[in-house]
Amino acid sequence: MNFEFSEEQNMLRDQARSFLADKCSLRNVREILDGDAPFDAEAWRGMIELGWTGTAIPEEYGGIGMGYLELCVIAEELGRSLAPTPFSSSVYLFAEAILTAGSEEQKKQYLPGIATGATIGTLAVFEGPHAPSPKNIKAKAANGLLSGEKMPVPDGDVADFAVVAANSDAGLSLYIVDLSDDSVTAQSIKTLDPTRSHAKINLSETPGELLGNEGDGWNILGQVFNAAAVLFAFEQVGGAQAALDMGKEYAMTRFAFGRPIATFQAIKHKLVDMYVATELARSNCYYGAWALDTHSTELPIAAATCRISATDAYHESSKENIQIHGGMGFTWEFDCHLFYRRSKLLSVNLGGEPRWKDMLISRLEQASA
Amino acid sequence: MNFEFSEEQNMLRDQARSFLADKCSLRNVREILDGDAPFDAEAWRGMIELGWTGTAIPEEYGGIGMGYLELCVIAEELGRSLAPTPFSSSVYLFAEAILTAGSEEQKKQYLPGIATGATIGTLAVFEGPHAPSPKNIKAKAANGLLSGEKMPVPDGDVADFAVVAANSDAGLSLYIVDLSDDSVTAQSIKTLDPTRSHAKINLSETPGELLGNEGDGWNILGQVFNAAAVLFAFEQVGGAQAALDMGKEYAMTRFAFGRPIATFQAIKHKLVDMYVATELARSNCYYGAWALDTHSTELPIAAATCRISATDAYHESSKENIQIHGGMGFTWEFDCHLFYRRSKLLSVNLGGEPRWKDMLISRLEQASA
Amino acid sequence: MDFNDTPAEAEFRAEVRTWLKANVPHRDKAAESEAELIRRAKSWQAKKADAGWACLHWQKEYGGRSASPIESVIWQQEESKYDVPAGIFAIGQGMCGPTMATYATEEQKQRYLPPMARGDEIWCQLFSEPAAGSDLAGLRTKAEKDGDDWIINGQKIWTSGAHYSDYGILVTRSDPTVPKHQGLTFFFVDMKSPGIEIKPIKQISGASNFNEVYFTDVRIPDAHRLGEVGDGWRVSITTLMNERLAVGSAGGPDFADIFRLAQNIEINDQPAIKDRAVRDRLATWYCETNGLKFTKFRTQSALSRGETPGPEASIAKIVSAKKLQDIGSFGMDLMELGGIMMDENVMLEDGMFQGAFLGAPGLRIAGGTDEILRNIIAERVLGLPQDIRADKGVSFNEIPTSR
Amino acid sequence: MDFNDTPAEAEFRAEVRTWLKANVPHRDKAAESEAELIRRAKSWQAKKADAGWACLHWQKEYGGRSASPIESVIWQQEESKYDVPAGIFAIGQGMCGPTMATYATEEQKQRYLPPMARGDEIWCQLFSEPAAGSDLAGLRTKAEKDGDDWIINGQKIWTSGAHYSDYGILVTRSDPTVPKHQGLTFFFVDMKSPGIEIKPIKQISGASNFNEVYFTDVRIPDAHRLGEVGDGWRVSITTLMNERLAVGSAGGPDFADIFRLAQNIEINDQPAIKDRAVRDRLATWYCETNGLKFTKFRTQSALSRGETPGPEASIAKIVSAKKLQDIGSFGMDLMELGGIMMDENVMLEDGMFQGAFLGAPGLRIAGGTDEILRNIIAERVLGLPQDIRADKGVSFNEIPTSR
Repeated sequence: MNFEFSEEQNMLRDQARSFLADKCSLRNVREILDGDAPFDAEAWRGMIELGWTGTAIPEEYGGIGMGYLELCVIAEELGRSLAPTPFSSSVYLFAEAILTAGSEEQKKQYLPGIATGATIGTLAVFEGPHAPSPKNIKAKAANGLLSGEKMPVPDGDVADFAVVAANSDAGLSLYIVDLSDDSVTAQSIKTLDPTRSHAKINLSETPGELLGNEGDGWNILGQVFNAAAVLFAFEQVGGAQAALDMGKEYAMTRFAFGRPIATFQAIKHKLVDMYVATELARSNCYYGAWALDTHSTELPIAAATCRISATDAYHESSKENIQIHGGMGFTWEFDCHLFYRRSKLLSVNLGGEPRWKDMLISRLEQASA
Repeated sequence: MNFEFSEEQNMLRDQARSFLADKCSLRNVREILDGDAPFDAEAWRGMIELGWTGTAIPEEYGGIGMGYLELCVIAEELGRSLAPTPFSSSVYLFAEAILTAGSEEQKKQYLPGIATGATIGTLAVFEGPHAPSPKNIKAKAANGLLSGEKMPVPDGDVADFAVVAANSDAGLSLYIVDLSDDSVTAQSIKTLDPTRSHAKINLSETPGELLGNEGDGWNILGQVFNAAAVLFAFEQVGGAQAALDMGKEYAMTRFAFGRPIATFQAIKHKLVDMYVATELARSNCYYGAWALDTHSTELPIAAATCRISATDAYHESSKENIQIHGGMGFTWEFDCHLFYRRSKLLSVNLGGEPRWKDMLISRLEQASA
Repeated sequence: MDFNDTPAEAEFRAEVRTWLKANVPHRDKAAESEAELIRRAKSWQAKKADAGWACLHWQKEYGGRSASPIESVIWQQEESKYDVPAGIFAIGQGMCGPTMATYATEEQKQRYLPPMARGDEIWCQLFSEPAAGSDLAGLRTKAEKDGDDWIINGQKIWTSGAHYSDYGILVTRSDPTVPKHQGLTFFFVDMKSPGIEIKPIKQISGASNFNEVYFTDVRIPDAHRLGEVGDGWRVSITTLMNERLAVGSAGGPDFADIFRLAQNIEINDQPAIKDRAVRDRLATWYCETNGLKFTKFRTQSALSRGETPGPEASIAKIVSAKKLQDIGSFGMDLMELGGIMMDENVMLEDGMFQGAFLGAPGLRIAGGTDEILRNIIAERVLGLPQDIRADKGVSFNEIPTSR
Repeated sequence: MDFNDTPAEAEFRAEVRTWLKANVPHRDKAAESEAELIRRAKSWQAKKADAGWACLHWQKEYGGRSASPIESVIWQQEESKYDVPAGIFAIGQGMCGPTMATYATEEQKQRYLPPMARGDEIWCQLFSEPAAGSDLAGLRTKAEKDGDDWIINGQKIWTSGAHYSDYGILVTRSDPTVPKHQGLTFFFVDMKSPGIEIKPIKQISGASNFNEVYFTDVRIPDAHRLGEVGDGWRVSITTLMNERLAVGSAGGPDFADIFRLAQNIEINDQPAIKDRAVRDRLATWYCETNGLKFTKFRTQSALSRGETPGPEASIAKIVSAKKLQDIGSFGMDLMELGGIMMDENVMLEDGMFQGAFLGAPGLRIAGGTDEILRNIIAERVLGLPQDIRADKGVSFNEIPTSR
């Protein structure tokens, strides 16, 4: 039984943590929150230099081909630090889509740019405030030209390429789109989590290159979302742990009624509940990492499991961290809300928890059939 | 605004409480728990003498015609005292069914016996461990003869008459059955709550008298269940309050670590949560009582609301009362389990909470359409 | 048991309705500045006061109507049906007023209460401090006697409306050498006094409903002391009791809003309201919403009978703040990634779900945290004993404040 | 990261499998008396011991195998695949054994440990008392020195297996005049001693897994004392640490069972599993079940690396006891009124949901209540400070025990 990360992987974690503590502290996150920049360019450059963007991309496509376990380690640290960079859009979403469904040529064309950080990619699926489905996606594709409105698109205002979901005659399909095309407009939109950039993208007869088989888009998205769910779940666990640590620290130093508030059972047991949720999520994440890394047939189940439990843990932990901080907790000045905002973003970015729970049971039904 | 019981109703409550404390204490309940008697005959006789069985039955049918508010007051006290009698079967179920769908003749024939306590009635709908529906009810009726197996039937082993749900050619219909007929066998069955008697009843070509229109059975049952839901909700609130009081009392007298356990926030806040749930349920019950008493069109919504919230309150309160009692809480000797058992019985006896929640939303959809 | 007014109540309600119908000013919906809001609020309040509809249950001689509690409730019910400015006088009239009425001199009451009732002067409450929130009696703002004056130094926080207030009620520590509840002294203070500095606090919702208030050598005449020297805790309790009565349910999306959203949004290509998991949650919220509504009715019935309702009102805040947070969060879950959009042109329902998600954490804390309210219900309603007190009988300046 | 054994572990596992396959006795499923169960358990334990498979991680000289912790885990995993009698030695071998190993004399260890390992002698643990449950150190069973003996008077409770045990470990109060943790003394005792009376306790599930044990002038030689006089608390901690390691997840219906029930039962005329509200709950339980399973794998990985796992195992009990209660309750909700039937012929799934509903309350309490376990996790895992102690430094006989 070896259900832990290896020594090398833990070394990578230490490096990542110390890099992020240095270059991507909560001070940096606040600069993005309060400023106009869509992401932290310096931190992003640093990550590229460390080769993180190429972690799980095979060497033949310009990556360093370490593997998914290493990417999970990095994801957890990115989540802990709330890194305001387009990492997830480019690496978990765009690169995964290309790796999942791309032709050899497409992989050669698009992955090296992602791996080296020369280009940023993203995935454009959602079309406003509702759950997307093959039926209700309005973006259209005909003769290799795409038209429609996508929002919010994560990092849509800074990405060079996007994989776009659109309906063609054959059904929902995916297309690679060059966002620098004149027919594209991208407009930043205000969201609940200003530390991560999102845009509204308009396509108007925009050239798109088919990714995977026509009509196979929903199926491919499902696969991409499974991989991304594991990676985002590590970000969620990293965030949940950071919020727990923050709450714990505050509870031990804040005094009321002549004693640290951590001595009150209401606070103490709240912290334990946050810890328990986070540990369960972490264990499920390990399962997800194993399934992702070994290309296990259990991945669809493992991905849903770790997403649901990490979503729950981060929500509880970030929400109750505010509560532990009392009045200061709901001020802009304290950092509690940064985790609370990010927690909500990550709980809906691949579809909401209600839908993931439904999918989990469907997958278990299939597995038991 | 007069959203409280009247002075007279509160006097009735005081009388009821003192009668029950005297004739139907938890000691009496335990005798039924541990013994063979299906119910407490002496307490039952006392209730009859006080006229409780005729509270809401109009005078022309032999009742005392006080009304539903008075019946709600009595129900709350019955719930608080865990009264082991066939009151609810006879009064909330059988009498309500006759009042709802009976012909003038049927009312004259059956209600006086219920009102005076000369006869006991019940309602036989369920057919084993699953949710009943017009489709899956197997009991059959043809030419006025009924065949099938009903279980569990509350007080089916002591009742004289039952309203039985059975499918005829016209669909689900209700029939009044004389349980003393030779074609009927009734066998007591062991249940989670031995303080209330339940039976398996077999009908074999048993004569049944149609109640209401043929094929209208499910609809009538819905109406009967709405009225019964309000009355049982008062029993549930009574029980929830009793369990809360019991937990509070214990927490104030039990010492650990040199102090009453009620001083620990874990216990204190648990009691508050029990209290909050019980108060919300009580307020919803008042709404239910008002709707029942005024024959309001809001009754279907009010009934579902008070049932759901009373079910929740009693479950929480009876469950956490055990927890507050620690080791003693899960012994047979302490009374905690009596409330816990009753709470579960009352949460499923008119169908489970999941189905009531569904019905509530359906009714709200209709109301908003 | 009914929802009806008594004949006397019905008559009163009719009078209220008639007056309101004739007098509520027209308003165009355009957003307005805070200054404009205050002007409009003062104008409405003055109009009410002049007609005898301000602070109904206050005595007539202090600007009220000497009305019964149930009449106050009826007024509130009727007034709340109109879009009239509210809120900026709530703390003054709800908390400062009763405190002044109990502890000020007759002259002071005549001087300060009528303009407070009429809205000519706005009041705020200066209680909480950075190190004294849930543990209010741990406050450290210093009051030192200097001749006939007191010199105040320290910092208050979470003061709503400090920047537009004319007066404030203030609790200070006048003696740090005695146990904490015994060394407090209570004042009212002119908010324009030299040495008072006010800074807004930005909340996570982006709004700034609260302030920090700094006191540097602020002078208060001893005549503005309320209660005896060292008896400030008892005076504070008067104020806080009234706070708890004033605490209502949370604003923001409620059952009706999430019900409407669920009818209008799809999940798996059918209206979300058809999804049983969604129905399950909606049912729970409906029962809570309704339970609170009818609990309020019960309280009003008690008022109607002339009884004083207890701190049971705390239930409303505990339940509704959590519900608000859950509804906000779940609303966004239904909207999926699009739920994070807070762009006016594309968000649903004016962004009320996002607003609830960001605003609810504050509601769970302001006016007593969930945890403190549970303590209050436990002790005042259920009669449970207090927690062990580490600071009991200890001189304030010897109470541990860090490790 | 993988689920595989190391080569050495795989080899060991193969050896275990081979032996078990050859030696597990056949058993017909008929219900059996307690006496029969004990006979069968003793026989299987003796067989294991004779082949070197008893108490694997104990030293060989005391009846064990001197195996590594991970080897013990592998043994347990493999043995648990068979329907062999278990449980009656768990307290002795899991808690009494390690305590004896730490505190008994060499001679005593040689006398008592091998028969304990072989199951020839059964041990029980005499700790809790009616007034000392969560607050174990508040126990009052009196030990008074009388020559070379001690005289014991008092009452213990929650003693599993007291009636079939040969020996027990016992903690007593030898000095009530010093603070509570300082006046305890620890013994082992012959359960057949005169003056010991044992009464079964009936639980709400109807089972009687525990006893009350009364001590009336029971004599224990001083030589059977474990640890110094007054040092009983420290000895108890050794025992309790081992209890926490021994605490596993709850038995009874788990995700797979409620999943199966939901597939087989209908709600609104379709399988319950198709109901989204049911799916929602099932998903939550699956994630918890899986989370606990993989947490256990992480613990085993730590064992495999030779590390000692911490009290994180307490998580399992908190989560699984609550889950068990919820699943039991929800299973009955799906069965509606028929869910209350506990009649063998008509109940579903052997009544496991009803059993869970009645058994789970005990699981939330026995071996540490949910609340005590949260304190333990808070203090030992998260490093949070202890609650204020009302009884700190107070002589035991002056600690308040009632109002």
